[in-house]
Amino acid sequence: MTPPTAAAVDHGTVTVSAPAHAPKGGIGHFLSTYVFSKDHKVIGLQFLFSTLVWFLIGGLLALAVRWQIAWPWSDVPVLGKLFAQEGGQMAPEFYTMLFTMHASVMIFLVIIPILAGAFGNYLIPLMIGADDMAFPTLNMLSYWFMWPAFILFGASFFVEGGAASGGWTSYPPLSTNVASSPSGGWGQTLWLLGLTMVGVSSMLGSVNYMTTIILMRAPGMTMFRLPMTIWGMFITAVLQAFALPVLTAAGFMQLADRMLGTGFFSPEGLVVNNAVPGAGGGQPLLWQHLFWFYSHPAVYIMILPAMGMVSDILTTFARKPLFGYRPMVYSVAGIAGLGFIVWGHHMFMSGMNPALGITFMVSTMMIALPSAVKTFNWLGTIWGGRIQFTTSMLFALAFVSMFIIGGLSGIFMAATPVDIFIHDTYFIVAHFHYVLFAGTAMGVWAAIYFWFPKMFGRTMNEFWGKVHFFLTFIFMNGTFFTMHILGAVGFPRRLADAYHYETFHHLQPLNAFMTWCAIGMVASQIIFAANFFWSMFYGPVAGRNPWNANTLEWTAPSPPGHGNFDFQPVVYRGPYEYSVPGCEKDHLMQTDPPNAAAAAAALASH
Amino acid sequence: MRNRLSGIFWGLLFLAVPVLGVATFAIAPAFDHWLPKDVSTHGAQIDALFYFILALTGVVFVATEVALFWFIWKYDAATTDRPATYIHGSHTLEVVWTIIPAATLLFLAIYQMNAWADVKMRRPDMSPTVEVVARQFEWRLRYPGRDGELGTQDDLHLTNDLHLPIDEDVLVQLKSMDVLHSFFLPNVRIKQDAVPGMKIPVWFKAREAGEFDIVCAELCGWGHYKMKGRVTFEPRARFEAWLERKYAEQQATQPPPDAGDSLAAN
Amino acid sequence: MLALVVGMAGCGRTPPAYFRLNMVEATKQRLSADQERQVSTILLAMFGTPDEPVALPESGLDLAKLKLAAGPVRSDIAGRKNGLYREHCGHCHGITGDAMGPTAAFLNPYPRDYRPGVFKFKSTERSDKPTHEDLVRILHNGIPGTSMPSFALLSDVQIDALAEYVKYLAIRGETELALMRAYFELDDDAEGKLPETRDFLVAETLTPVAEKWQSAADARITVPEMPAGLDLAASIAKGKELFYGDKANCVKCHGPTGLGDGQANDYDDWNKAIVEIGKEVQSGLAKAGETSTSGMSAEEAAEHRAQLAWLDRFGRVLEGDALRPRTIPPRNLRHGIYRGGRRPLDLYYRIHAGINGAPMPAAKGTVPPEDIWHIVNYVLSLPYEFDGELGADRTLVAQGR
Amino acid sequence: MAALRILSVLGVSLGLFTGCRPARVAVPGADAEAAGALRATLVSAAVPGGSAEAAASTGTGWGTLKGRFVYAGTVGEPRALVVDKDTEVCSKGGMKLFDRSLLVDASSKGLANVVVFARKTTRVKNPVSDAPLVFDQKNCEFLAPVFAARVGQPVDVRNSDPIGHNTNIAGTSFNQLIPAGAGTVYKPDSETGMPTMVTCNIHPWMKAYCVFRKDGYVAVSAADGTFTIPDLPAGEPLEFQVWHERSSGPSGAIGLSKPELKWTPKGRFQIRLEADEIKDLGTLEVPAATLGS
Repeated sequence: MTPPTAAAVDHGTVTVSAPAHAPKGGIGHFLSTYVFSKDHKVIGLQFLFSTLVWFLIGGLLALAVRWQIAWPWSDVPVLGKLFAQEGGQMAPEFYTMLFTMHASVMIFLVIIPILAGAFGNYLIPLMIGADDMAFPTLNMLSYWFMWPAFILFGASFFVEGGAASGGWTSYPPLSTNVASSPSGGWGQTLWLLGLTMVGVSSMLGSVNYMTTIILMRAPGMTMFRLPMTIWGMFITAVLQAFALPVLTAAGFMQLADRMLGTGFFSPEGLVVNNAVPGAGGGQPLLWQHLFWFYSHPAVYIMILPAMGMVSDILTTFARKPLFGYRPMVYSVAGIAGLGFIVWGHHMFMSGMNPALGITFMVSTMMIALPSAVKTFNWLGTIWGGRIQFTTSMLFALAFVSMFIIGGLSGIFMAATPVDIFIHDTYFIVAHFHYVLFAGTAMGVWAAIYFWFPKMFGRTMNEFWGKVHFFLTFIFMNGTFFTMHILGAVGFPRRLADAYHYETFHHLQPLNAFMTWCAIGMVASQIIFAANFFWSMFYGPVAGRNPWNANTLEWTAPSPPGHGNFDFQPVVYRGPYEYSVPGCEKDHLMQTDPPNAAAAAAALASH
Repeated sequence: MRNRLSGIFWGLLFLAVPVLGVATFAIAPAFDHWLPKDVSTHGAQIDALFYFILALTGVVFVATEVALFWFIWKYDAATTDRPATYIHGSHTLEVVWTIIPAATLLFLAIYQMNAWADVKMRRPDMSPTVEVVARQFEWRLRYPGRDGELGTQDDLHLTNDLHLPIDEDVLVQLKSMDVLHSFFLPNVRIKQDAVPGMKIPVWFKAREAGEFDIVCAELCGWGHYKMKGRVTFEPRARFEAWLERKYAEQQATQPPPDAGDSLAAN
Repeated sequence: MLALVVGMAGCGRTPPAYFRLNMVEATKQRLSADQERQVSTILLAMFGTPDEPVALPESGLDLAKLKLAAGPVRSDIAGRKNGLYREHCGHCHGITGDAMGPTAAFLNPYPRDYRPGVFKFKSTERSDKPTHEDLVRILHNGIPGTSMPSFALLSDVQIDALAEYVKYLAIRGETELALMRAYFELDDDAEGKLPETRDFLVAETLTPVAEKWQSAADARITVPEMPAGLDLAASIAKGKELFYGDKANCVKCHGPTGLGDGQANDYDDWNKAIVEIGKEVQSGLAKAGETSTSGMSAEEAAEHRAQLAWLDRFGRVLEGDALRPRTIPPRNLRHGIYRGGRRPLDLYYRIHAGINGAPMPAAKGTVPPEDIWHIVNYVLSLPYEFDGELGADRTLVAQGR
Repeated sequence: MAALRILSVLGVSLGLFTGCRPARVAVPGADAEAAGALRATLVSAAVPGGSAEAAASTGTGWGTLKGRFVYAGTVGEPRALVVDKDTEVCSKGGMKLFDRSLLVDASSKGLANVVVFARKTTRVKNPVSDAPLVFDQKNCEFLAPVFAARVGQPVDVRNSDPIGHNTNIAGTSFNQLIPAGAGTVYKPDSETGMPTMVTCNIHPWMKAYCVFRKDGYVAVSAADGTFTIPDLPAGEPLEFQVWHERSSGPSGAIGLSKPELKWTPKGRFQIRLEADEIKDLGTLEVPAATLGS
C-alpha cells in the first residue's frame, strides 16, 4: 500500500523496512505484499480504502433517499435512469430498498470496519510498541472475509426484486416472509449472508486485537499507560467477541426461516400477500431481542474507538494531559458493561411487556452517565490548554460538540412516555445521525487527518482540510439538526411520501432545505477526496513526529516499514505528558528516557 | 495556525451551534413545526415530560457548548502566552459531575414511570370498542355489531375510516394479519406496534371531536407510506348514528338510490 | 470510485412517460414494424400522451377530469393538482394501465390490466362494462384480500377523476386491440395499412368501444327484493343444498369445505391468454427444432426462418411485456373476505352475473333469484359455521377465532 | 493502491451493471406530426357515418359452394384426455375421452371440422331463423367439436349430463352455469371473426370451438370432409376464410397452394358464382405440415 516515495521519506534512518520496499519482481511478491499481505499496516489501509469507497456508495444512496423525501415521485436527476422505472420516478419499494441499504452499507461496510478494521489494525501494534498483530494470518483473513460481504451486498442490488428492503433491522415477518416484499426473493438472503461475513470478519479482528493488546505490549507499557485509542479498541473488541455470536445465530435462524421454512419468527395464521407461510409457532419479537442484543452494543462498537482517538487528538493539540485518564477508562468500561442490558429500549413500542420497558428505561438512563463523564473530561482537557487549530483538532472538537447533541437527544427516547410519541420518528433519525455521522464520522476524519502523515509519510493540505471541515460542519448541522424538529411534529421514518397526511403536509419545504444541505455535504467530500489523494503523493513530507505527539507510533518511521520500529521501544510513562513544567520541549514521549526534571514531574502525576 | 484570527473564527463557529440550535427550537413552533395538537387526556403528561426534558437538556446543551466555545476562544495557542496547565484531573470534579447527572437521571426515570403506566399498563376493564387489524397496506376495522361481541356474523367491517366516541375510555384491540405495523395517532400521543400473532390492547380517552390521521410507524413493506387511516372523534350520539348508517349500508340488499351520493356521504 | 459516479451519470435522465404499445397482441398479430408505428401514431392522435391526454367527443370522456389524474406528480406541497394516477396507481397498474408497473410483479393477485376493458366487480350484467359508480366504489373501498388499497381518504373529486382516467386507459386499450386485430381483417389490396379515415377510426373502431361504456348505467342488474319474511335458518339450509347440489354446483370449485379447494388449476382470462401463447411459442420452437431445412425449397426455408424469428421475438416479448402466469384459486369462502364487497347485494351480483374474466360462471337464467338469495345467505354464514371445528384453517386463527 | 484499484474496478462494474438493465423489446415510436395532422382530421366534425354502411350490391341471384377437405398424411392414435373430475359420470364404465382436434375419416381421408365462411357479403337471402340450434354436452364432452351459428339465432346451450357444467365462450363473456339436464338460450350478438374456444371451467378437458357470422354464410366440414354453403350472393366477387383448430397458419388459417383460387397464406380464397351455379371446389388436400403434424 505504501507509495514508492515512502522510501525517500525515511532515508537516513536505519530502517528495517528497506528490504520490504526494495523493488522485488514477481506477481507473487506483489500479491503477498500488497494484496494478501499479513502486515497489519497494509491490511489497515486496505480496510481504509475499501470502507471509503463504500462510504461514497452509502452517501449516494442517502442522497437518493433525501431526494424522494424532499420531492416525492418527481423525476430523479442523473440516478433516475438507474431505477429503470417508468417516467423516472422511483417506485416505493425501491425507496424502501434505498434506505435499507444506506443503513446497512454505512453500518456494516463503513463504520464498523473503518474503526476496528482500518484504524484498529493500523494503530494497535504501533501504539503498544509491537511489531505486528498476534495473529497476522487471522488478520489478513479478517479483511478478506469482508470481500464476500462486499460482493454479496453489491450483487444484491442486481438480483430480481432488488436488494434487501426490510430495513437494516430486518424485522420479521417482513424479512422472513418471501411473499411480503419485492426483495423477498434473493435480496434479503444475500443481505443476511453478507451480514454473517461481516460478523466473521469482525470476530477474527476482535480476537486478534484482544490478544495483541494483552500480550504484545512493549516493555513498560502497562495497561494504564495505554492511549485511550487502544482502550477504545480493546473494549470494542471485547464487545464484539461477546455480542456477535448472538447476531450470527439470529441471522442463521432468519436464513432458516426463509430457506428451510422453519418458523422461528413467524407465528401461526399469517396471510401475507395471499400466501399462507408454511411453518408457524414463532415470535417476531424474538428476533428483535436477539438483534438488539447485538446491535445495541454495536452502537458502542461504532463510537468507542472514535472516542478514544478523539481523546488522543484533543490532548495532542491542546498540548495538555488528558483530564481524568482513569475515569475515562472506567467510563468506557462502564459503557461496555451497561451496553449489554439496555437493548430493550429499542423495543418500548414493540408489544414487549411494558413492565420490562421500565427496567430497560432505568438502565438506559444510567448509560447516559459515563457518556456525560467523558464529555466533561474532554472539556476539562482543553480547558487551560494551548489549542492548535489543525484540521484534525477541529474535527475532534466537532466530535465533542456534536456528541453532546447526540447524547442529550438520547434522553428523550430513554424516557418511555416521550418515546411513545417520538419512537420511529425523525427524532430518532436525528439522534443516531448525530452520534454516528456527526460523532463517529467526525472522529474518523480527525483520525485520518491526524495519522495520515504516519500512513503515507506526508501531511494533508491544512487549508483545504479546513475548508472541508467548515463545509461539512455547516451542511451536516443543516441536514441533521432540523430532523429534531421533524421529529417533534411526529414525522415518521421510512415513509416514501408523508405529505398526504394532514399532520405532515406542511413539512415539505423543511425537507427540501435538508436535502439541499445533504447534497452540499456530499459535494464537499470531493474536496476531501482530492486533498486525500493529492497529499498522498505531493503533500509536504512529514517527519516521524509532525504533531509533536507522545504516543509510540510517532517514534517509528513514517511510514513504518515491516516490523514497525527500527529500535526496541521502551515505555517510561503514560501517553499524555504534555507541557510538563521544567521540561524544555512541551511534550515528553512515552519512550523518552526519564531525566531528572521530567521524571519528577511524570512520577508526581502517578 | 499561527494566525490570531483563526481561534476567534472557529470559536464563533462553535458558538453558532448553541445559538442556532436554541433558535431553531425557539422559532419552530411559530411555523407550526412542533408537537401536533393533542386531543387525548393522557397526552398532556407526555408533552409536559417532553418539555421538561427539553428544558433540562437545553440547559446542559447550552452550558457545555458555551464552555466549549469559551475554551476555544480563550485558550487559542496563537493568542495566549501562558503555558498550558499541567493537570491530570480532579477527583472532586469527577465525583461532582458523576453524582449530579446520576441524581438527575434517576429522578427523571422515577418521575416518568407514572405516565408510562397510565398509557401502557393500567388497562381499563372493558370489552374492545373496536378491533383494528393491520394488513399490507390498510387498517381493517371491525366493530362488534348489535350483539356487542366481536367475531360474530353481525360484526361491522370497515377500512381505514375509524370513528370513536369522545369523553370516554375506548379500548382498541390491535392485531396484524401479515407483518409488523405500528398504530400511531400523533394527535392522541399513542403508538403501538401491531404484532402478528398477538392481540395488543390500546386504550385512551379523547377530549375533543375532530378528524385526525392514523399513521403506520413501523416499516411494513413497499406500501408503508400509503397505510393511511383517519380517526374521527365524535359525541356518543353521533357515533352511534354513524354506526347505524354503516351497518345499514353493509346489510344492503338493494343498490342505493344514487350510488354517487351515498359514497360521498362517508 | 469516481468511475462509479461516471458510470451512473452516464445513464443520464429518463425520457418523459409514454404509453407502451401492447406488444403481446402486436406480436400475436404478427404486425410489422411499420404497422406497429401506425398503431402508435393513431393512438397518439386519438388519445394523446400520459402527460397530455386527449379525449375525442365520441369517447364520452371528460377531459377536465383526465387532466386532473394525468401528468407527472407535482412534488410541491401547494400542488398535487394533477398526477394523481402516477402518484397512487401507476407503480402497480403501470402508466399504460397494462398492469406492468414496477411493483406489479410481486403482487398476488396481479393488478388489473385495463387494456382488455374487462372488470370483475360491477353491478352490471357479465358482458357489460362497469358503471362509473362501480369504479368509484372499488377505489373507495379497495379490494379486500388483494393489494388494492382503499382510497376512501381521497376527496370525491380526486376519486372521480381517477375513475374517469381508468375508463380512459381501458377505452384506449380496447381501441388498441381493435386496431391491431383489424390488420388481419384487411383486404389484400390495403397493403397492410389501416385506413386513417374518420369513418374507420372513430365510427367503426372507437365508437363501438365507447358506447358500451356510455350504456353501462342502463345495463345495471335489477335485483329482486330478498323474499319478505324469510326465515334465515331455513334460507341458509336451502342455500347449503344449492351450494352442494347439481343446480348451482358451487361445490365443484369452492370445494366441499368451502375453503376454495375444488377445481383449482384454472386461470383467469388475462393469465390464460399468456398461458395459451406461451404453449404455442414453446410447441412452435420444439417443432421448429425437429424440422430440418435441408429438404426445403428456398421460399419454404425463408418462411421457416421467418417463423423461427417470430417465435423467438415472441419469447422475448413475453419476458418483458407479460408477467409469469398465475392460477386463480376459487375464493376461500370461510375467510369472510369478499373482494367485490360484503353487502348481500354484492354477493347477489357475483352469483347472478358470475365474475367477468374469471372462471366463475353466471347463475342467471338457470338459478331463480330467490335461490340466489338463499345461496347468498348461506355463503355469508360460512365464516361462522362450525366454529372452532376448522381450527386447522390458519386464517380463521388469524381472524382471532 | 492495490486495494484502491481492485475497488475502483468493483465501482465501475457496479455503475455499468446498473446502467444496462435487460431492456424490454423496443417499440417503434409514434410519428408526432402525422399524429397531429390525423388528430385534426378526427376532431374536425366530418360528415358522420359516411361510407360506414355496406357497399352496394352488384350482382343478382344465388349460388352454392361445395368442396371436400382431405388430409394428406397419416393420423396417429388420438390422445386420451386426462379425466380426473366426476369420474363416476365422465368415465363411467371405463369410457375414455379423446382429443378431437384432428378427426380424419379412415376410409375417405376426409378432414372434419374445417370451418369455411364468407368474409364480406353484400346480400343475404334468408332472414335469421328463430328455430334454436342445440349446443349440447354429454358425458363431459361438447357434442359438436366445432359449432357454427348465425348472429341473432337462438342457441339452446344444453347439458344432458347428470352433473352440472358451465359453458364459457371465450371473447363473448358468455359463461353460464348449465345445471344437470337443464339448458339456457343464448343469442350471439356479434361476429367472432375466427372461431373462438368454448370451455367448461369445472371440467378443464372439455373443449370446443364456435363461430358466429352475421350473414350465416359459414360451414363446418362433415366427417367425410365435405362442406356446402348454399344461397350465396351470385354475380359478385366473394372472399372466403378457411380455418382449422390445428392449423399452424396465422390464427388457425389454412393456406393452400391453389393459385387459381388466389388462395393466400392467410387462408383466404376468392371466387365468383353465377346465378344458380353449384360450384364444386372438388378435393382440397391439406398437407400434414399445415396442420402442424
